[in-house]
Amino acid sequence: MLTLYKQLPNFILTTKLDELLNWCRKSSVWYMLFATACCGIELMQTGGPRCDWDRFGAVPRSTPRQSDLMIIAGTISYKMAVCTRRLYDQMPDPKYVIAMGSCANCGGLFKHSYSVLKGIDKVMPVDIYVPGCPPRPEALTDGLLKLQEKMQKEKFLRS
Amino acid sequence: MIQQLSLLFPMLPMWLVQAIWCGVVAVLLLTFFSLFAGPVSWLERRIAGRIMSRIGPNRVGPQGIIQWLADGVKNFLKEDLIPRDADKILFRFAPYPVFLGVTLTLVTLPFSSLLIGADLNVGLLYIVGAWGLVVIGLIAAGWSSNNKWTLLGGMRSAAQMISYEIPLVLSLLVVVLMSGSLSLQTIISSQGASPVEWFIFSNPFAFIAFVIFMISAVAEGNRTPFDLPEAESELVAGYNTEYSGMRFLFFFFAEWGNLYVIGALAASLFLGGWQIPAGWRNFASAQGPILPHVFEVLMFQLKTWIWVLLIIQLRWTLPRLRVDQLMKVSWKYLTPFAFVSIVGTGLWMVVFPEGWLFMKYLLLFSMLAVIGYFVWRAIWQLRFTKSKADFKLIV
Amino acid sequence: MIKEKFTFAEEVKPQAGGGWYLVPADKIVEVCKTLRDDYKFDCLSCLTGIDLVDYFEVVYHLFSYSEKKPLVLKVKLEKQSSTMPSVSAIWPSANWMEREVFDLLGIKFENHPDLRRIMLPEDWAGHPLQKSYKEPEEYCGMSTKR
Amino acid sequence: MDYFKNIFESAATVFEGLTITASHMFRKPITIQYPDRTLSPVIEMLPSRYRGFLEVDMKICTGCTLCMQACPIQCINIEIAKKTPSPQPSPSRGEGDGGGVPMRLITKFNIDIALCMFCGLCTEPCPTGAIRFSKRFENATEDINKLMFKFVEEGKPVAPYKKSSG
Amino acid sequence: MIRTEEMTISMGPQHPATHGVLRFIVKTDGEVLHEVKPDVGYLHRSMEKIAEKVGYISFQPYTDRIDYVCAMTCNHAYAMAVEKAAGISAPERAEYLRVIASELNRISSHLIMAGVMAMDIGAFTPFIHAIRERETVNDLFEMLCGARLTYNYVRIGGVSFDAPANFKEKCVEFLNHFEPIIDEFNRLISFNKIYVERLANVGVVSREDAIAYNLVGPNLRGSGVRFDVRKDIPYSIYPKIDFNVPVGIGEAGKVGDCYDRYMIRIREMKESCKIVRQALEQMPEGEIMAKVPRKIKPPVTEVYSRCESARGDMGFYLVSDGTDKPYRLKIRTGSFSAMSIVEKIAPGLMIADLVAFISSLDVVAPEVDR
Repeated sequence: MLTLYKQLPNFILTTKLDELLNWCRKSSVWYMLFATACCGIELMQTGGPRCDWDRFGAVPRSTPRQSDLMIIAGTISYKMAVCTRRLYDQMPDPKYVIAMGSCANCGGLFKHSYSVLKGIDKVMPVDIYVPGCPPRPEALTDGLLKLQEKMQKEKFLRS
Repeated sequence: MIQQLSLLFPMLPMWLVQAIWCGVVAVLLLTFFSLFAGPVSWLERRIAGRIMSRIGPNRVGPQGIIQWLADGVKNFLKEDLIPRDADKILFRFAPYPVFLGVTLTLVTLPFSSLLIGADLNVGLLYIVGAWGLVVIGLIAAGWSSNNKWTLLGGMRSAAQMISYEIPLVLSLLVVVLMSGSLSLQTIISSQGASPVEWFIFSNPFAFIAFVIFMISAVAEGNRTPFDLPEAESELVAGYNTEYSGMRFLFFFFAEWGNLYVIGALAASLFLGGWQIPAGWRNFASAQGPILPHVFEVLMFQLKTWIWVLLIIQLRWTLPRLRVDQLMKVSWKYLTPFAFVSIVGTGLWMVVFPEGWLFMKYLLLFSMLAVIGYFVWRAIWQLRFTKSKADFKLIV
Repeated sequence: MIKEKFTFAEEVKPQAGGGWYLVPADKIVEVCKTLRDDYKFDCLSCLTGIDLVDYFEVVYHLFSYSEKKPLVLKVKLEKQSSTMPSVSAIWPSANWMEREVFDLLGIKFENHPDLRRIMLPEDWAGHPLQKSYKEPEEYCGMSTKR
Repeated sequence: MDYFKNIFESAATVFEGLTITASHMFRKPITIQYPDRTLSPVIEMLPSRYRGFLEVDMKICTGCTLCMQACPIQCINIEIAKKTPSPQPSPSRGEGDGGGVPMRLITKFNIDIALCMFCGLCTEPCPTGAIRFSKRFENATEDINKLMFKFVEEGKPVAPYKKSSG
Repeated sequence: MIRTEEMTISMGPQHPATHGVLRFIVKTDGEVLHEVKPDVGYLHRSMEKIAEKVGYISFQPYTDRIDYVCAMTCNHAYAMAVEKAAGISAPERAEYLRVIASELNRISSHLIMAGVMAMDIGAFTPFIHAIRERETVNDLFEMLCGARLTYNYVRIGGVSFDAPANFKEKCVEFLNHFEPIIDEFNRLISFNKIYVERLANVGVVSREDAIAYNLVGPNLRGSGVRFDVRKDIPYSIYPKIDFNVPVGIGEAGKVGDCYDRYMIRIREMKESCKIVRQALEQMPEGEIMAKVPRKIKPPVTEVYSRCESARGDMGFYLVSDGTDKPYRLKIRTGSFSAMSIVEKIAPGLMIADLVAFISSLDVVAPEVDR
């Protein structure tokens, strides 16, 4: 063990602590009840019995204050983009965003529309893009699992 | 409890033993209380899952047992966020009376004949007083977060708590009338071990008092038919809209803690708390001095958990009342019946000084009949939809 | 039956589809009031604005629930003046429909209770459904190109 | 009077509700535990017509760009390069160059899955059924460029498939 | 003297009770509302401008997004409008497949409505039971046309896929499973005293108001007007199928209150089950797509065709100018006018009633804002 000690950087203790903290944050992601369009219906289905997000500890919260994941489920028009940005600012700090569906990824099928924001990454930093129109509940769960892996690798204590 | 302890440590002065004992009780209750809220929230999410034919948390740890630990630590790591123009002091102060109000009531709960924080002779009055603290916290939370939704939530909780305190206290009066004292230990010891001697079956009016107690206690604990203060679908999240992270968890602890206190009160006041039948008692005391207490604690927990599970199930079945209907139920239905039950019990005790055995058995069997019909009806529901609910993928 | 009541409304019967009545802009309120009261057309089911490059056209689809009969009225408007009296006093459902036509086509309706944009944000420039509409490059900080 | 009727009614209906929720306690949950605890991976459970991500079989793609025109939001872009046969080895198809006839080569065939709306309008006009829906649906990524599916590598253009006249 | 001051609340675009993104600027005095001003347009996706840019055939997938909860009827309505303009008629079997698909979609749309209404009143379990039943309907659609929510199943002149072999008996299996579930849903929530108390005599819409504000579908029938496009302006194969149309009779209180509108939708689900069964029996064999040129160019006409969607009669007013792109396409939806009546009915309600009233109107954001 001693030899190992020299090579590994000295914060081996913190990675263990980091890992524990990240594990806790990863396994209880509370997502915000924010559904604009068709992807909102699929978001309801993911909360439903067949593909149940409660298994991963993900509970829908209605206030931005208590949620740490914002799923952009549906089309964001310019009029709505201003409100979405304000909601994102109201969320307490370690917060994440999943862009669900083509409309949130890059404007999707409303490419020709004059009133639809072409992709939510123009307004807020996006962590995971989930393709699909609307993505299956299982595809969204795959997005959540990828987000959890990303949370697991974060260096929480020294960020 | 203090006398036995002072015999154990004769050399220490009396006041020191008292101080140590209070310290131990405080630490025990606080840890018990905060450790209790987590597993119950996991249990509630599992039961809710089962009721909605889905599975609750089962990924975090074996069968999701440590889901609550993850929730707690995550909330602990959240940013400590106070709205800019919120009333800072009041905002920080609000969660503590709510948490305190519910923790204090644990002191006088009789877990067994000896195991009690402090057997005050004004036990019941103390519990109702401590519960009053919760209202201050909710109104402070509602007012201080400078958000219109929380203001509405705070006002609603004030109206609800106060107007349901009256039927609650009146139904407790019935118990005090029958047992003659406010201290919980004497209330329990004046009830016998077998169901017939419990207060709930002693006369029909006490049965009504029990029903009123349960309804108003559920309202006092902000549980579902009456969860208007944090109505999810109307006022975004009621009084705790602006709270995040650890502060929100204090409200969370208070809600689950209330659940346990309601169950414990119902068990000790109406269902003869830790009374165990004589047969068990002398069998246990033959084994050793500790065993009877263990049996008593187990009996008390069993009775408490029946009500905790019922209230949890209530949450996932009933819709929410409107504010004016809430008031109507309290003032027009619960309070008059509470008065009727007090007068009735008084007259009953005058007419039948030692209680009318036939009526006790009648009430007992009617309660058993209701439970039997409940089970039969549940099985009938199952067969009615031919348990097609697990109608898997058609493909 | 409407012909003899209103001499000025000339009937148009194209070869395919139902016919409609062309009503001059200033007479529309009077026509609609009598249609509602005497001929029991108690519901304005659809109000559409069309931009035909050199003039606007506003189409009223009426429907009577008692006789289950539809009726179509049309009003022609020059591009420059593009204002006409509002029928929201007769049918309350016209209130929102007129606001939408104003918002997307720019036709102003006189004595309308509150004529303001319904679909687009208040500070939006231009009326999108006009054929001559150019999309703005960016809207308050968000570029409209992907 | 209706004062007691209210009480009896609410008691009866609350009782009824509780029995229904109690009966649900004995029913098996219908959750399909997606990532790993399922009988068979979810992809096998999907019906044959399920519209997952688009996939293109370059061996039978004739390069007719009908699908590109059919797509309402132009998320398929194909580039066909006209190349006169040059001495370098013939392209991967390995067919004979057939003299001086200029060869059509598909140099780029990208489908932007982030933009696609899975409507199926592109699969209908395709003469050989090269473009069709796979049943894959999992592709959540952290950067959006990974969602641009490239069916022809940069360097190696692919010769379009000549439908046999028979 | 106590001076009470009015409080202006913005039930903003992100609020659990507003279905999707609708906003209400509410002036309240404590709990009682004085004035409600709906502010819509947060999901305006300019469907009509896109129709002019994209063309007839390519606009078909957009019709799913007009009302994504009941997408099949929008497909059907749009295809009917273009067929009427271009003079194409779909074969018999395609009409049957369209009616079966739209009735199944009506069931899943009413399920969402009943579930969300129960959730807005406070009971979360019925919402999850409705979602569970909706999953099984999604499986049927996945089998039929490959997608769960945005089907793009109907084509102009017919249908894109034929029903797979085991579709018929899977449908019947679902219907046999579903009917007792509706009764259980009713016993759990519809007859619950608190639920009835919360909905009776709340947001009463009189018969004249319903017609004047151009309410349609279950909202109109809730106020006692017996009008259903499938019966009064018959289209497709509805004349061949017998079903009755539930009308509001004021079971728990006055005619036209929230409870009536809710119970109508529950009864309509049963009717739709009956329709699907009959349609499955009578479905003839035959091809599913009429001969349609690759580029559809209807002559210069204008057409107003109406079709009964889950939220009332959905009208497509199509002005065509001979090219393969519509000159002007106006989509008239039920939710748009349903939202306009909130302003008239809301004063005097309490906040909890406003939430119940909005969900009883079954308003969906994209239908309001198109």
